[in-house]
Amino acid sequence: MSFADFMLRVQSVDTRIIRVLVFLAILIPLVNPLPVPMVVTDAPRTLYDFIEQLPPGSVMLVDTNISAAYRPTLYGTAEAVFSHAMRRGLRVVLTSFAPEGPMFNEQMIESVAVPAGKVYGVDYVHLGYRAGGEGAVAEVLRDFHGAYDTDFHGNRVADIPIMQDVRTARDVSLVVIHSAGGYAGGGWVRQAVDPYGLPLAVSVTGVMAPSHYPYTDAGQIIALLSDMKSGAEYETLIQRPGVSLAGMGAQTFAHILIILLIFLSNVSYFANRGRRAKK
Amino acid sequence: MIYPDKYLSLFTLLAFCAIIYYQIRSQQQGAPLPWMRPISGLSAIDEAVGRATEMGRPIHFSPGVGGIVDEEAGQVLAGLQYLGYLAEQAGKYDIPLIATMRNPIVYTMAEDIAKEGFARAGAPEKYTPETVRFLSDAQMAYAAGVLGIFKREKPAANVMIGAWYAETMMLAEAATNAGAISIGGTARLFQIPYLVVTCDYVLIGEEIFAGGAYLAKDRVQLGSLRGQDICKAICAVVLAAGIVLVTVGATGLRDFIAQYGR
Amino acid sequence: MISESLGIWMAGLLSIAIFSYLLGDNPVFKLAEHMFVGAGAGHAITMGFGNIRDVGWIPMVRDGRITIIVAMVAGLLLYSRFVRGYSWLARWGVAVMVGIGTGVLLRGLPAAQILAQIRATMIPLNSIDNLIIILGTLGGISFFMFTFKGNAATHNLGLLGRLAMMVCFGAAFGNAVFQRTGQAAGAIQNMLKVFGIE
Amino acid sequence: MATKTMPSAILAIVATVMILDNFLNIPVLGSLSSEIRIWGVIIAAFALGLASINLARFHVVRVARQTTDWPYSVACLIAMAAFGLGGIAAGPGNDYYRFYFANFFSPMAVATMGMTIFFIATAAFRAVTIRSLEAGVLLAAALVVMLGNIPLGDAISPHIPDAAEWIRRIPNMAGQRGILITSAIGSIAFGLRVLIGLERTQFGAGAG
Repeated sequence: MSFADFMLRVQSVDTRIIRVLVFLAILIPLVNPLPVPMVVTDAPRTLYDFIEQLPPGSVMLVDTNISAAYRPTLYGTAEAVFSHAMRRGLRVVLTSFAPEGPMFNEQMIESVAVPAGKVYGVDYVHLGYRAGGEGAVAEVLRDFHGAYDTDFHGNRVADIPIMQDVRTARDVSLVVIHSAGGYAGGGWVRQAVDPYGLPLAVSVTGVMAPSHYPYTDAGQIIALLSDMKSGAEYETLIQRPGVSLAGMGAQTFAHILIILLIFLSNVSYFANRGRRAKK
Repeated sequence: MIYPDKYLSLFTLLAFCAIIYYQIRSQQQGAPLPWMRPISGLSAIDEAVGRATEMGRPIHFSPGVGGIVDEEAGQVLAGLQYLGYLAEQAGKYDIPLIATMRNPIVYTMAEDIAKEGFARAGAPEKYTPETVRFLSDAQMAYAAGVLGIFKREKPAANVMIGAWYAETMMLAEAATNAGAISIGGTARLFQIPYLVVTCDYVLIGEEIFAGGAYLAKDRVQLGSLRGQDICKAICAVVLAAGIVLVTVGATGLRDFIAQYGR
Repeated sequence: MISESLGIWMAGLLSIAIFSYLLGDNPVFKLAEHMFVGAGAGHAITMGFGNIRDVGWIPMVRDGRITIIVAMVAGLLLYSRFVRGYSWLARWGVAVMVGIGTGVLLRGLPAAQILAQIRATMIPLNSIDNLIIILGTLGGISFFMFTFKGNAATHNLGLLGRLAMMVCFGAAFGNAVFQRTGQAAGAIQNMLKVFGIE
Repeated sequence: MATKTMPSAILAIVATVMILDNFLNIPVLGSLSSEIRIWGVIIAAFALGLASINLARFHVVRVARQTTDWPYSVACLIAMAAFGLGGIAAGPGNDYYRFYFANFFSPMAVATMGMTIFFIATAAFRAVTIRSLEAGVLLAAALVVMLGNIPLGDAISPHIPDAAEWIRRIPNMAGQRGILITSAIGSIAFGLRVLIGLERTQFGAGAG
C-alpha cells in the first residue's frame, strides 16, 4: 500500500472516531486539570495591581451577568477576582442585572467566601437581581438603599452592616462586571464612569471584546478581560487554579488535536493530488 | 424637524433608493440587459435539484433563524425567494421538499410561498402540511430538530440561505455528514466562515440578495442589481476621496460624515 | 420534590442524551430531541401567552388603550388560514411585521453599515496597516460588483478584497475553535456533575 | 383587490412610519412607531400559537397514523403540553417552571450548542485544505489565531499572540468592511422593492 493509499484510508476514517477523540481531548483535562503555563497579559495584571493597591475595607461592586451557557467562559474570572478581593480584605457588594446572575453569585460565595471564613453582611453582601438593564444600574448607583429594600436572602438592606457605608456610587472604589451580553461595558461606562468617575473593570466573552476596544482606548475601562483565557491568567496571578485553568487545559488539547487534523487532511490532499488530476 | 445629526443618513437612503428605483424603471422600459458576473453558488441550486431528482431524496431548505422585525429582515426575506424557486422545481420534478422554520411569522410566510411555488409548477397537490415545518422558537431546539431530520430523512441537498446564527457550522457539517450537498448563504458576517469551510457552494454577503436576479432574470431584479452596483461605485469613490483628503491632512469630509451620518 | 440532585441528574443525563447524536442517530437522542423541541415550543407558548396578556390584554382592558385592538385583531386574523376562503386575511398581520422589519432595515443600515464603515476607513495612507485596510475594503466593494465588467485593475483589486475576506474568515474560524471548545466544556461539566466531578 | 392591495398598503404605511420616526423629530411619529412595535410583539405572540399548532398537528398525525417513530412524537407532545399548559397555568416565574427550565430545557440547549466543536473538527479534517491560494490564506490565518489563543502559541514564539492580534485588528477589519457595506446596499435595495411592492415573496408571488 502506497503512502497516498494509506492517507486515503486515514481520511475515510469513521467521523465518529474523530468525535470521540475531540470528546476525550476536552474531557480528560477537565477531570484531571493539568498545570497550563499561562503568560499573564496586561489586562489581568492591571486589575490585579489595582486591587493590590486598594486599602483593605474599600468597597468593590460586582455585577454578575452570566447565563448558564457562558459559565465556562466567564465564571472562572468572576470567582478568581472575588477570591482576590476577599483575600485583600476588600468589602464586596454582589449584584446582578440578569435573572440568572444571582445563581453564580451564590456559587462564588459558597466556594470562596464561606471556606475563607468571611462574614456575610460585614465582609460581603449579595443584593440579588434587579430588572431593567441599564436603567436599573443607574438607579442602584444613585441610591443603593432606594433600589434595594432587601438583599437576596430577604434581609433588610438598612440592617446590613456593610450597607451603612454603601449608599451611593461615591462609596464604591472599584466596579467589576462580568457580562455575557446586553448593555455590558458600554452601559456601565455611561452610568458609572461618565457621571461618577468610578474605576471599571470588564470581563466579557471573546466575541464581545472587540466592541469594548473604544472604551479601553479612551481609558474609560481600566482592564478588559476576555473569555476564559483572562480568567486562567488571573488564576495564575493569585495562584489559585480554578475552572478557567482547567478549561485552558481542554482548550490546549482541543486546539492541538484540530491543528493535527488539519495537518493530516492536507498531507492526504497533497499525497493524492496527482491522482485526482488524472481522474 | 429632521434630526441634524441624521441629515446625511437620510440623504444616503433617499439617494440610493432613487438610483435603484431609476434603474429598475429603465430596465422595465426595455433598457439593454446588463452583463452579469456568474455566481457559482447559484448554478449549484439547479445542481441540487438535479441531484435530488436522481436520488429520489428530499431537499432541505431553511431561511435561517433570524427574525423579521430587525435589520436582518432583508436576509430572511431574500432567503425565502429561494424557497419559492425550490418549491417550483420540486413541483416540476416531483421532489419532496422539507422547509424548516424557527420564526413563527417567517413560518406563516413560508407556507404561502411554498404553496405558491408548487402551484406555479402546476402541482399544488404535492404541497403537504409536512412540507413547511415549524420546529421551535428556541434556537438550539430548532437546531436539534434539524439534526434529527438530516439523519432520518437523508436529504440529497441542503439549501440554507438567510440569517444564520451560532448553529450554522453544526447544521452545514451535519448535512454533509448525512450525505447531502450543501449550499449556504448569509450576510451575517461571523457565520460566513463556517459556510465557506463546510458547504459545497456559498453565497457571500450581498450575493444572497442578488440571487433573485439570476434565478428569475426578471427586469425588476436586474435593474435593482444595476442600481446597487452604482451605489457601491459611489461609496468607493467617496471613500477614495476621503482617504486622499485625510492623507493630506484635510479631515473635513470624514468629520462631516461623523457629524451628520448618525 | 425540587432538589438540587434531581436537577443535576436531569441536566447531566439529558446532556449525555443530546451528545449521543455524535455516535449516530439512536433512540436516546431521538427521545431527547423530541422532548427538547416540544419543551421549546411549550416555552414559546408560555412566553407568547404572557406577552398577549401583559402587552395586549391588560393594557387594553384595564388601561383602556384601545389602539391595541388593532394588533389583537391582526393577531387573531393570522388564524384565518384555517377558514377556507378567508385565508388571505392572515396577510394583514404578516404585513405589519414585514413592514416593521423593512422599516427598521431601511432606517438603520445607511448609518450603521454604510456611513460608519466608510468613515472608519477614511484613514491616512501612511502605514502598511492602513494600506491593507484601505485596499481590502475597496477590494471587497469591487468584488461585489455584479454588472460592471471592469478592467484588470479592478479585477486585481477584487482579488485582493477576496483575500482580505479569507483572512477575516480564517480568523473567525480560529476564534470559533476557542469559543466552541469552551461551550463543549460547559456541556461536559454538566455531565461530570452527575459523577460528582466539578 | 383587498387580498393584495391591503397588505401592501399596510406594509408600506408601517415601514414609512418606522423610517420617518428615525429621521424626523415629530413626537406623534415617535409614539406611533412605539405603538407599532407593541403591535409587533402581540402579533408575533399570536403567530407563535399558530406555529405551535403546526408542530402539534405534525406530531398528532404521526401518532394517529402510527408511522415509524411515533412514540417519540408522543414524547414531544407531552413536553409541549407540560411546558405550554404548565407555563400558562403557573406562570414562567413559578419555582417548578423555573426548575424545569433550568435543569431540563437549558442543559439540552447548552449541550446542543456544545456539539458544534465536534463538527468543526470533522470539517477541519475533511475540508480545510490548501486547495487554492484563497483556501491557503484562510488556513494560515486560522492557524495563527488558533495558536495565539492558547499558551502553546506563546511557548513556540512570543510573536504568535501578537500576530494573532494583528490579524484580528488589521486584515480582518479590511475583509469585514467590504462585506458590510455591500450587503447593506443589497439589503436596502431588497427593502425598497418590498416597500414599493415590486418584491412579492413576502405574500407568496402572485398569491390571492
